[in-house]
Amino acid sequence: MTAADMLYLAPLLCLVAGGLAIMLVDAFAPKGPNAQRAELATLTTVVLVAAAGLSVALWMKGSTRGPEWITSYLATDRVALFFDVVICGGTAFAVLLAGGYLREHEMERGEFYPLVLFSAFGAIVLARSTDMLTVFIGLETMSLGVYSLVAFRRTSPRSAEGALKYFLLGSFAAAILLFGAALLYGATGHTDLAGIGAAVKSGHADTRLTVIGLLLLLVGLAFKVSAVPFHQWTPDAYEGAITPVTAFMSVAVKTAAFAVLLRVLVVAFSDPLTASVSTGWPAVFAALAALTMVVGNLAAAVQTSVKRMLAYSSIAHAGYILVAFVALPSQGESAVTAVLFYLAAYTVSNALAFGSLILIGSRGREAVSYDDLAGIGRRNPLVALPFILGMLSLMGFPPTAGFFAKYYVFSVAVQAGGGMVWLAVLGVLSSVIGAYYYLRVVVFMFMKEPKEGQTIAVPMKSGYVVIALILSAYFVLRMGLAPGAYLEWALEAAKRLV
Amino acid sequence: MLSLYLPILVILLAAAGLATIIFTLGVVLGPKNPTAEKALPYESGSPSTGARNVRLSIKFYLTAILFVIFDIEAVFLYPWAALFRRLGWMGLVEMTLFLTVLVITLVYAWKKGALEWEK
Amino acid sequence: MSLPVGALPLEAAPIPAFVALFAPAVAALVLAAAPALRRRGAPASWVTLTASLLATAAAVTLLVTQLREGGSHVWMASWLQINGAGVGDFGVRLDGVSATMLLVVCVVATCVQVFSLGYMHDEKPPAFGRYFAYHALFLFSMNLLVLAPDLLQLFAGWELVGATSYLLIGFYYQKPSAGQAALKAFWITKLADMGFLMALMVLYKTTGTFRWDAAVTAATATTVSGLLFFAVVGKSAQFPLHIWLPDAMEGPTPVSALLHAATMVAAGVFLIVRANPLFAHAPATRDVMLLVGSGTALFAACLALVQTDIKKVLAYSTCSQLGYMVAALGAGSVFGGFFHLATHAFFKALLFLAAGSVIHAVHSNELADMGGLRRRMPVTATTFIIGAMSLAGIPGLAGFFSKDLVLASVEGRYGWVPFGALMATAFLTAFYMGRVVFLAFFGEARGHAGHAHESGGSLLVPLLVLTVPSVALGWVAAPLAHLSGATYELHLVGVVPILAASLGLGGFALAWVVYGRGTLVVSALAPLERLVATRAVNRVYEVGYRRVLLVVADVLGWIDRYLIDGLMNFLGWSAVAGGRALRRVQTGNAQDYVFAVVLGAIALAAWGLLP
Amino acid sequence: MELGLGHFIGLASLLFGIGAVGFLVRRNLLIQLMSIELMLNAVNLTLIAINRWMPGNHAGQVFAFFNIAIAAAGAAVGLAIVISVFRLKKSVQSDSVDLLKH
Repeated sequence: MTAADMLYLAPLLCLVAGGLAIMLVDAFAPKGPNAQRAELATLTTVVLVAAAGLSVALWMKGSTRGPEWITSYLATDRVALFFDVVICGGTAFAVLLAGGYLREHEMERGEFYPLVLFSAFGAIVLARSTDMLTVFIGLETMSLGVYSLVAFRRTSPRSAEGALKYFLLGSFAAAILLFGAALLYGATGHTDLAGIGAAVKSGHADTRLTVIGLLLLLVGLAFKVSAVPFHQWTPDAYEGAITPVTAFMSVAVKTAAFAVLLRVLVVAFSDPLTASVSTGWPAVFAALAALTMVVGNLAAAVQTSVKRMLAYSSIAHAGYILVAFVALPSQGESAVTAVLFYLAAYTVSNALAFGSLILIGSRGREAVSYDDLAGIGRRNPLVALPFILGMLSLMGFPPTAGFFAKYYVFSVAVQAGGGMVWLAVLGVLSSVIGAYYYLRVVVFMFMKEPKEGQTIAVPMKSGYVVIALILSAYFVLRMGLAPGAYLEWALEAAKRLV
Repeated sequence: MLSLYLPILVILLAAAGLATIIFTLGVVLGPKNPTAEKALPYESGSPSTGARNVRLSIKFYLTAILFVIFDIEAVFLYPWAALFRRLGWMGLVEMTLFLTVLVITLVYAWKKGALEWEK
Repeated sequence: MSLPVGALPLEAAPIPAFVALFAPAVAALVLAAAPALRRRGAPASWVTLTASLLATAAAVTLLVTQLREGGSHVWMASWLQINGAGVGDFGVRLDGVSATMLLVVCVVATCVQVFSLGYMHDEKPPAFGRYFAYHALFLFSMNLLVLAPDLLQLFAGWELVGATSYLLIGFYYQKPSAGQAALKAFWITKLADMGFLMALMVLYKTTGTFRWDAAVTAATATTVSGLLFFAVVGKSAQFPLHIWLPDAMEGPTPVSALLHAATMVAAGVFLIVRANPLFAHAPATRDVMLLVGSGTALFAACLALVQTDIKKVLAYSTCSQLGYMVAALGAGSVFGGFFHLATHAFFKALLFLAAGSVIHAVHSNELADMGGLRRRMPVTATTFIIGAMSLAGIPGLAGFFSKDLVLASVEGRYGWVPFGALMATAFLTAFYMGRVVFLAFFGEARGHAGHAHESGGSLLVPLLVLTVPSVALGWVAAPLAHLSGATYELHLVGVVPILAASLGLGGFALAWVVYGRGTLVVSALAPLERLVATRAVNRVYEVGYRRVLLVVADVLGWIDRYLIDGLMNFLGWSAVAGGRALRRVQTGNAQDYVFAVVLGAIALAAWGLLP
Repeated sequence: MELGLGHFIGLASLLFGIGAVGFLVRRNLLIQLMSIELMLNAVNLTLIAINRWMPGNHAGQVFAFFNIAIAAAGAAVGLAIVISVFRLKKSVQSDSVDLLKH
């Protein structure tokens, strides 16, 4: 254990140190209504960008083989670094949005930013974890922060309700996951994923305990990625939370959950028994993916609130990603690449969508439902533009990031052949429903007039939000027009994992 | 091969079923003979005073929670104390870092006024 | 960087190709980036028009080069590389087909834009500017599609034209029906596009490229071509996904002329022409195409008979003519389909623009509000009638030659059923066009028609320009065929052309009998008139027309409106109903959610673990 | 009868089941929180027992240590949320909150 070893943990340490520093800055900041507040959002963004920069530096240096005392708990490979960047990036978008939103809606309280940073830290621990212990620590560190963030608007019953439901169900699911981990430990004598994997492969593990442990583990993780039927907390928590937090949940939290699912399945359960297409987890995931895509899209189509629609749309997108998971055993690295690219593309697209929703509202006139969007496109076309781009990307329209993401996921399924093709067909058809409800946003913005007596949403003015929108729009287009480099990176990362 | 999995489902269902049965039995079979004495809250034998549903100040909650959190963190001091010599300087450095984090959170709670009883 | 076999680096591509592609793109970007310029209206139109003229000039240059040098060339650059191999390419492919198509698109687009200068003149400047910005975007997208060297780029253009179509159908967004129609068009074509997407995936899986000339097995060819044809059914408005096209007439009339008659809807046909190597290996798909195409042709022609809205007549007519093209391609006559595409682009654009000129004058789409317009609008009337005659296949005009080629290609297939259907369609086509001509331009003026005035110069010049190819394109069939590697022989004397011509003339005659009789004084037709006046013919007419033809059209119309449209609406409705049902599951009670988690876990255990 | 690992896992499963069913059937938020604690403690029992019978390393015990700390933090956040709900709703029944649905 040397100081040089610590370099491998630099992104994580950066987040913790930054979070603690911001806590102190906030604690010692002058109080009172007219006090000069520190720009905590800027500071937080700097910390996140620095953490992402450290990950990039580690990637460039090629030093991805950490010492054993680290790698037996936290991965230092390229997949880990890839997720570091995606999670830090997604969080940075959410923080920029919060910087504008909290000020506009007069709820700027300092604890927001440390909470976000610690949650992001938890997300990265989760994404990197190679041991059930770190899975649980990361999961809870992330979740506890997010529960508090959902409850952030203290005066709102909806906020409290969303947090309560999220907390109750999240704790329940975490307990299930933990029980699964304990049973796997009992079956194999190991808590580290590699050890579990080796034991399962060698056939020494107790099959019954292994299967039941795996099942409970999968239920816990399926809950976190909001796969149907474990999704019901999602729309309520997403709607209850303030919009920047919703954005954070839909990008960073979801990415981390998928990251750990990926690692658990690839490292610990890729043996022929549990990964057999007919009886193992791929069958379970096929059912989950099909249900998730259909239910997510159908439910999104009938929403009246845009925020809730986006919540269901995030469920539908989870379904698309799960399609790639089913192809994991047969397609290996190209399936992993598809997942990585999808998560990156989804992060920027969703940041754009939620950012636009935030930009459209101002204090007392927040835009939540479709009706609130009526006519905004004609009153203020510039504000509507990023929203359209976000919707197109979520819809999977070329040449946006979302198109290629969807394309790779479904083509992995087609390449896997057999019953997977039907899953791809189902995904493609259900995504047509997506065209309907995403376009409704555009229809309302340009083709409807506000009803009589309705409060009219007025766009806010915020440099933070504009920066977040410009950056995410850039990446949506960049990844759509020239996804080559991003795919190369994802492939580079995927190669080491499989 | 597949019949191997059947017991697992049986165990799952049995555990849930047994738990349900225990609950149900408690409700159904338990003799219900409520008296005024029995309905009183149990306070270690001494007669209870005051109303049962007295409102306690929210400050108790905050203090109690802060206590629990910092108290539980002490759990991690025990293994270190037990292996103090074997862990050596590195252990000391790690513990110092751990305690620094705790101190920072304590300072935060303090500055935010969470420790003040009267505000 | 490795390019596909036989491709040259993109930098070496001829400059006119870049001009054709990027002049409209630059115009669209300028108009998007400079809202002040766009909102002033007129300057925006000049930006777009300049770009279109440049593109047209470039297209002419390219076609001339192609005529002189021939052959087919591909220039490419990879923008998407995986493991060092180019996967996504951007490039230009120039051969007889793309050069011809490029010129058709550019000429029609320019004419339509000039026409729009006058037609959209009363729009407010910001709307006017927006309209022309969309047009620039459309021209770029369409050229991107036409010049595409592989299916991926073609798909990009395909989606982009779909998006511009959505924007332009919904141009009058104040009208709820326009918004509805735009959404419906987008939704249905999007559904069909998924076939394209699946085709791309399957093609890439089996061949590792997106090229239509990649070596494929028969099974792959059938799958890919079948999926592509599904996309074509949506885009080119074939039965049963044709239902969006009549609704799309909510857009401005010049838009209908450009997108929903001449170019965009023909993109599907163009796709089949391009991907012919794939389709050639898939006889099963071609058989389906033959049947769907000829069926759509007859079906849509029947529906065109009873429309009262002049644009709807033309819309159904477009479906019908696209059916001709698809049938020809299904029969294996690539040049037949492509040639009919080219002639149809000109005469249908002409018809739509002339109809636009009429609508501009009488402020109504309804045939009931027209009549007698040939005296008040002589130029419009003349050009419309020429277009109608070309469409009806009157000998000597462009439509005659291409229709003849289509009919000849399906001769004898499937026990002559497709041939019979197309022949019947030829008759019906002449009849319903005759009906429009006689109702709108002859007889007594009704409604505003009495006060109509001939349109101004910017509306008439494009009509006159388009009249030229509508008349004369047929005579250059041979060089065009040579360009695309086919041979064409003019055969005026033969059973098919004579039959087709007489059916066309017969259709006109019947229309005159039904709708024009008594008002048209042409001495040559007087004996015929006397004949018609006899009782026997009256009976035949009564039974044949009123009882059979109109009833059939009404029944088909009912099926179209309630069954086909209803089926689509039902699909949409059931999605919404499913969503509603799901909403009820979301009770808002946290404990119900936990129950779902537990039940889900048990269900997963059962699904994954039990046999 | 020898006391074996199976008995411990059986007992832990039963405790876990009681916690889960309690969570499902009780409407009082505080009791639901307690049920979750019971479930977590069932897991701790499993971990410790397994570690006793498989003494290859101390993974199980370490795991249990962390569980305790995390459970305490979880309870703190949970109680805070319950209090915030109580302030706004004047109720600690889990079915009293259903503003967000459909």
